[in-house]
Amino acid sequence: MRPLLRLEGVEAGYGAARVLNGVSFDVGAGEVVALMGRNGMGKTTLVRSILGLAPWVRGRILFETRELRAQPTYRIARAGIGLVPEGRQTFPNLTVRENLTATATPGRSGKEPWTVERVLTMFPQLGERLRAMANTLSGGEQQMLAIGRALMTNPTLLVLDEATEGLSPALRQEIWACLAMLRRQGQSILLVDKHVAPIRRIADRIVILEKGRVAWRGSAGGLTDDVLNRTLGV
Amino acid sequence: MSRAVLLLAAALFVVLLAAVPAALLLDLPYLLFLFQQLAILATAAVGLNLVLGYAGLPAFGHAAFVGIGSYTVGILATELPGTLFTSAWVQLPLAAALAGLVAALIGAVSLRTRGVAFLMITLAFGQMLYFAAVALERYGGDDGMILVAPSRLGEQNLSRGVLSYTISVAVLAVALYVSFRLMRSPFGTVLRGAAANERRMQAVGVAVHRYRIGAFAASGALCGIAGVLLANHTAFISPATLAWTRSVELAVMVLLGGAGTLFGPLFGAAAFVLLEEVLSGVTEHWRIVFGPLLLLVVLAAPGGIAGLLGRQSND
Amino acid sequence: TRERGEGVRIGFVTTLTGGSAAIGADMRDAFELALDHIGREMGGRPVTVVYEDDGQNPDTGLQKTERLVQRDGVHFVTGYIWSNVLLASYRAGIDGGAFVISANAGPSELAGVQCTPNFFSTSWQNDQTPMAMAEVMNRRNLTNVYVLAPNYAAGRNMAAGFKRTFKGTIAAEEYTQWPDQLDFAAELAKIRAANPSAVWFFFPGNYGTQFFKQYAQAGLLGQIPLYSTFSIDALNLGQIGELVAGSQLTQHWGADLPVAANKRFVDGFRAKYGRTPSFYAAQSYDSAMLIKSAVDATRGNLEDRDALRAALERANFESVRGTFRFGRNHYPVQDFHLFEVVRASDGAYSLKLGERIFAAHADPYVGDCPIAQQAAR
Amino acid sequence: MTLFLEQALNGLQLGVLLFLLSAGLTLVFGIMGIVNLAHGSLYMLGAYFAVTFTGWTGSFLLGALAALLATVIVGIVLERVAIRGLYDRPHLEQVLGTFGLILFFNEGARLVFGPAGLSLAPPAWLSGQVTLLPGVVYPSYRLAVLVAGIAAAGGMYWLVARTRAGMLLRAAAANRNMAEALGVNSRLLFLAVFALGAGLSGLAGILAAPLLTVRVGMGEEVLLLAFVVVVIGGIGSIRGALVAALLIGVLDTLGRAYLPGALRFAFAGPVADAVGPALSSMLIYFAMAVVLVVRPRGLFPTSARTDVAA
Amino acid sequence: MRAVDKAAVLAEPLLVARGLTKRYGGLVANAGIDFDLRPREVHAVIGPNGGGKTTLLGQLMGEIEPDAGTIALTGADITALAVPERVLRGLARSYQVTSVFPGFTVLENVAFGLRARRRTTSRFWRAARTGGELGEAAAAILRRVGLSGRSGVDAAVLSHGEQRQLEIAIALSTTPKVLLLDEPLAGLGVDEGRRMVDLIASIAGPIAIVLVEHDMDAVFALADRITVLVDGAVIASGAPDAIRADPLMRSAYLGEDL
Ligand SMILES: Nc1ncnc2c1ncn2[C@@H]1O[C@H](COP(=O)(O)OP(=O)(O)OP(=O)(O)O)[C@@H](O)[C@H]1O
Ligand SMILES: Nc1ncnc2c1ncn2[C@@H]1O[C@H](COP(=O)(O)OP(=O)(O)OP(=O)(O)O)[C@@H](O)[C@H]1O
Ligand SMILES: [Mg+2]
Ligand SMILES: [Mg+2]
Repeated sequence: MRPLLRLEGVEAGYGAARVLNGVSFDVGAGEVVALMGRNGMGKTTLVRSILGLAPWVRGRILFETRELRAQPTYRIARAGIGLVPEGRQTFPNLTVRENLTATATPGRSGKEPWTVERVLTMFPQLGERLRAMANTLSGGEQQMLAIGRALMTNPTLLVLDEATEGLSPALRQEIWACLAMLRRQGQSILLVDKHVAPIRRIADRIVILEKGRVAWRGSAGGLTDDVLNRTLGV
Repeated sequence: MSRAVLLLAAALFVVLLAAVPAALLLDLPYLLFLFQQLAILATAAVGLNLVLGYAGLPAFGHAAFVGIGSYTVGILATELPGTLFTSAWVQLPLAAALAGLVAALIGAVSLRTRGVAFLMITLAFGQMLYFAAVALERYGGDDGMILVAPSRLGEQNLSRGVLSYTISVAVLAVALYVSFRLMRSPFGTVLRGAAANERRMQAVGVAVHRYRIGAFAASGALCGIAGVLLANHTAFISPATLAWTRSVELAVMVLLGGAGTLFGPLFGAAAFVLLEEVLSGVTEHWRIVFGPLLLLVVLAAPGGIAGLLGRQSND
Repeated sequence: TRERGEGVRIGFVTTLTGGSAAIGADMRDAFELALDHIGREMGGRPVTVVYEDDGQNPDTGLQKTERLVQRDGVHFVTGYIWSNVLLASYRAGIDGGAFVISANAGPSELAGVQCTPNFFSTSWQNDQTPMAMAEVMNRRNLTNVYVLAPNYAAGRNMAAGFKRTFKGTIAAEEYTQWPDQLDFAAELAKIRAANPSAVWFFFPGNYGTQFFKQYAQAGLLGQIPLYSTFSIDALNLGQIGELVAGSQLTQHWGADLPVAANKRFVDGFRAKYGRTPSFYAAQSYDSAMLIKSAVDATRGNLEDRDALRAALERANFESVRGTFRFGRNHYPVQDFHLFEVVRASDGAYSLKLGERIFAAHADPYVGDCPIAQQAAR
Repeated sequence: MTLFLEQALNGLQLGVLLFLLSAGLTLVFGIMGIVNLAHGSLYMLGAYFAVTFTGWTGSFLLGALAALLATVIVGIVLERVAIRGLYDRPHLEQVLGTFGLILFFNEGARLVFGPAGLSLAPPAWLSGQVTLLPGVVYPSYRLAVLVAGIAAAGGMYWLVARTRAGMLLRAAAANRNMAEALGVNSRLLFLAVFALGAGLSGLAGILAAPLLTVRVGMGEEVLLLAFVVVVIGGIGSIRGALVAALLIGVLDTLGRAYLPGALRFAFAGPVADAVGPALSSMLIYFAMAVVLVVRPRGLFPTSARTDVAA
Repeated sequence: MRAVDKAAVLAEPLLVARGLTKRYGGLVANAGIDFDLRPREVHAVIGPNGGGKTTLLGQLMGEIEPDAGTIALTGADITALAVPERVLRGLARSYQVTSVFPGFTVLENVAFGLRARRRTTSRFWRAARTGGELGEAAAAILRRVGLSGRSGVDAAVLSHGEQRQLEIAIALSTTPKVLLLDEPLAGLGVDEGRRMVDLIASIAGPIAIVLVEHDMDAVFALADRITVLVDGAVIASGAPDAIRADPLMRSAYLGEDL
């Protein structure tokens, strides 16, 4: 299978500080890859590197057939990458509906496109608050909004950075169910999360980062307690 | 604080002091006039920096506090000539107290707002004081007034000459020292910490508002003192001293030198005054060079001159 | 300690930037023309002039004056458009050992009790020109006049001068914000409502232009006659000539005053700069000539200040306004004339000299001035 | 009564002019977060261009159109050269940088257009007066300004509040990186908005040119007023800017019309004459201070919550 | 019945809220909440997103002004007190989103609270020292949260987990009697989360804690009592086991991955 996203020896950092020390892995089309690691190991930096948001990046990042590095962020996004960023980052001065529609892009053929209605069936709670400014939402509501917003760009590759953070257990489960459903529909996903059990259930492959390097990589089945203990301290 | 910053500050003071013998020996009275103006403006900028730089509050009405200092001298000289009230020993503390008090009041009201609204409300208060000065018909109204009696200092006075010059430089040094003490004291760290995270500062039990009003008062008082010196220096007091463009110029000095750094205001005032002097000597169109120069500083050297000379940890 | 080299050094403080820069430019150009005419020489010495911009700001004017006397060691400081700039600066000039010669600003302060030996004016005292205008209006038996002036010292002086002489009733007095009033709509509406028989006003330079335009747009132009002072001059006539054609004003000088010195000045100015000089320019030209007359009289001796002062007081030069002498307070005693805006055959507008309103008129403050006139030597 | 009506109309007209000025400012300053002191310079340039181009073309409409275009082009160049570098900077640094721009534009205008003030006549078909009501005669040009301003206000409101471009703009202004990460070309967007703001400011200058003397420094006179309007209205709120502009226009005009008279009741003539204009100048600043004290975030604040947002 | 209840409560608890109400337009974020915290207790507040938990903490802390209701701390009414005054009476909180002092070292971050507590923040002439007794106190707090090695580092460059630890340290620096924690585990990895649970357990006891958290493992590990907020109202309150057993809870909030 031709990889959708390919990282080759990616290095990145802030100022002089290097955070990523040569990371390589692929995300295949239709595949769900989970990125794990302790705090501060570089997961978010990696996500930012893909989207051209890290201050500096070296190495190769290929999406479909395009080299992403040195492209402006908006082009990367328009190439079909939808981001749910760490820390939600909803647009505070837009209403919930505007947050969803402002950056929405029409769906690519072959998949059921995401619309406001479809997002609301997943997060009915947002429906009650469609006209509220995003900055009045609770933390969890903002998280839902961030997910909905990324889906509304109908991305080829959905990238979620700690998308279940701050969600209630029930809602968290719904998110996992939704991701599982997306996977069944052939959506490619790169996700960063700390919840081992659901990741085991839905990820095809898992990459674990440690100090900016890939410490372990393999199929979900191969993620033994031993590995977990060694890399995540679980 | 970086070495380069210290060196430059020391060099500036050496130049300020060396100007006295130089002016006397080489017969360059204008040098003293110019440098005294620099020292006075730098003192006001040091005052403004307490609020604008350290406390991170974009105050744009500080020319009014300088004006309060100036009008204090002017009005006392007109109303109570020959009394105790024309003594510098009375006028300086009185002007400082008055300007500090008005600053505290304005601060207390303005601090209800944040950010750009704060900027505008301080500017609005500055404008109100400006128009109040214009309405002082008895003291020249829009025309301003000539200072008939400079502040007395024993047998001498603050109007002109080496004594007045030396005092202005000394006041600048004291202002810098006060700023230094204030800002590394617990009070100062609270101000800087509140600039970094106001809500958190409240939540560790500090009533930020009060400290900021205190900073306003101190800053207004320094500006008031600068105003006393300025009135004596120019022997003329007019509403133009309180104009909003003056407030902006003061802020530009602070920012040009490096807001929130000890010596930034000094550097900024020096750069501003000297550049204006030199460039305007070359061409009357000097602003066409000076303006883009300011822009360039912002684009190329965030943190102003002090920033250019090396980042310092927190002051 | 101010003797440095041979030449006569003159400082010229005026407004070269901002909204009123045109006035400053006119004054500077006239001063340069005067220097051309006198061969850049006074009393056998070369003349150097340093022009400084006051930005229409008293503080800046003071600083520049300070710079002129202290750094450049000038013997004379002249220029000064604005009363407040002059008031801020003249002490510094005099204390710095220079003679201060205002070429425009004429505040009442320096004409009365505060008059001072080393200050001279080649223009007029603020009250005089409006007094002449009031005299004209008296002669026409106008009553119920609306008075309008900006709220700053010159504006108040002018209004005071007008009211001192005007005998009719005053419909209303209005003082507008200065210097930043954008719009006169509120005042114009009030004028329309008051329906006076005439309006007298003073708005200098650009403000005058603005007022005339809005007056015309409000449809008042044909309805209520306008009498103005210092609001129409060679600088704005090109812009508003059409609006103010036929309108009358008083002035101490006009480009068509039939005086030999004036012809030389006006022709020279037109030839050199391709435009008609304003009264600001005329005063500036005169100030150069005045200085020359004094330096010539002392044969270039700049040290004998009493002699210089006495020579200045004699004003022994050919003024562009004809006869010219100083009063005790060192303000001119001069004629005032009526002028009318006319359209020439080439379509350009100009000021045409009319009758003389005042002859050898002295300002009303001169009596308060304690200076005793020195005996003419 | 008719006088009051006329004064109120004068106030509205001034308000509309102020709105045009502050509409551009609200876009650039309220929404994009740029404190652009040089906003007034664009107003000045618009006026200068209008005089120049009307002179060249002989037609006010053509001249105005060309002037608008020219101001927009200046805006575009300005954004690329200077403003772009200021987006991610603290407000204070923006103040410093754009203060430099004021100096540059003022001096540049003086060099290019000369030191003398310039004047522009309104087109012949607008130089008369209309009788609105018996006894209320109003200059047609001022009426035209009123109409043009209201049209621009409507357009702006529609653009920012109702269109996707407006949404994207607000999104990008709040969080540029995030907007980019969702496919928004924020550079282009900001450029377009800045140009639009410049155009609005230029339009205000063009419309004001026949009323005023066009001269260096006219920008700073109105800059403060425009900032006052934006802040009173609530930063970033078009609706707020409209309401505040009208409020300030009416307040200023009525203050000038009635305050001195009212003061004369209370004080002796000369005192009232001196205090009146000063007090009416102070009036709008006083109004702003009062509004901000009562409603620290302006009349139409955009609400905010800080305890959970990153 | 109610009066008796109230009397009993007033005698005992540290923190008592009665009828706390907060509306935003039509939305009722807190609808007449009665809440209390007893000495030595960890009282968890859970509930779906938007249930009103953060709003409740905000009102307890004084950052959000209640539309109705009263709050008392150790028997004294504090409803009208501003945030700093409440802090000086023993309240402290952490935030859902990390809220530290960037640009200041970790040690200085903690020193702010210590000085406020010692009421030395208004000293304006002597230098603010971070040595001596104050330094030792700060070091002790940093040791407690596991940040000893990082005391000289700028808080802005700490990793997310470390910032969460610092967040707790800052809250502890005011020597609170009552600590309000808003999702202290948010953003922490499994390992770091576990350490945070240990940390909270270690400070609990002398300090009574209100814990808002979505991580149920942590909640059940730490809580002595649990209150459930849904749509701004308390729908259940009681011992952890009772809450866990509540079938309504399971379906409505906890989901199945318990
Ligand atoms: N803006 C920044 N400037 C400097 N250093 C940074 C910045 N952002 C992150 N870092 C550092 O980069 C390293 C990696 O951070 P990153 O956010 O990528 O980690 P992470 O794996 O996503 O952690 P977490 O699970 O806490 O989100 C950390 O050591 C962090 O301190
Ligand atoms: N300033 C505000 N303006 C309008 N609505 C608000 C405001 N603050 C909170 N709300 C609303 O009040 C409700 C409760 O918010 P709160 O933050 O207390 O929830 P929470 O229980 O902490 O949720 P989460 O678990 O997601 O953090 C939410 O629906 C939120 O949108
Ligand atoms: Mg991360
Ligand atoms: Mg919450």
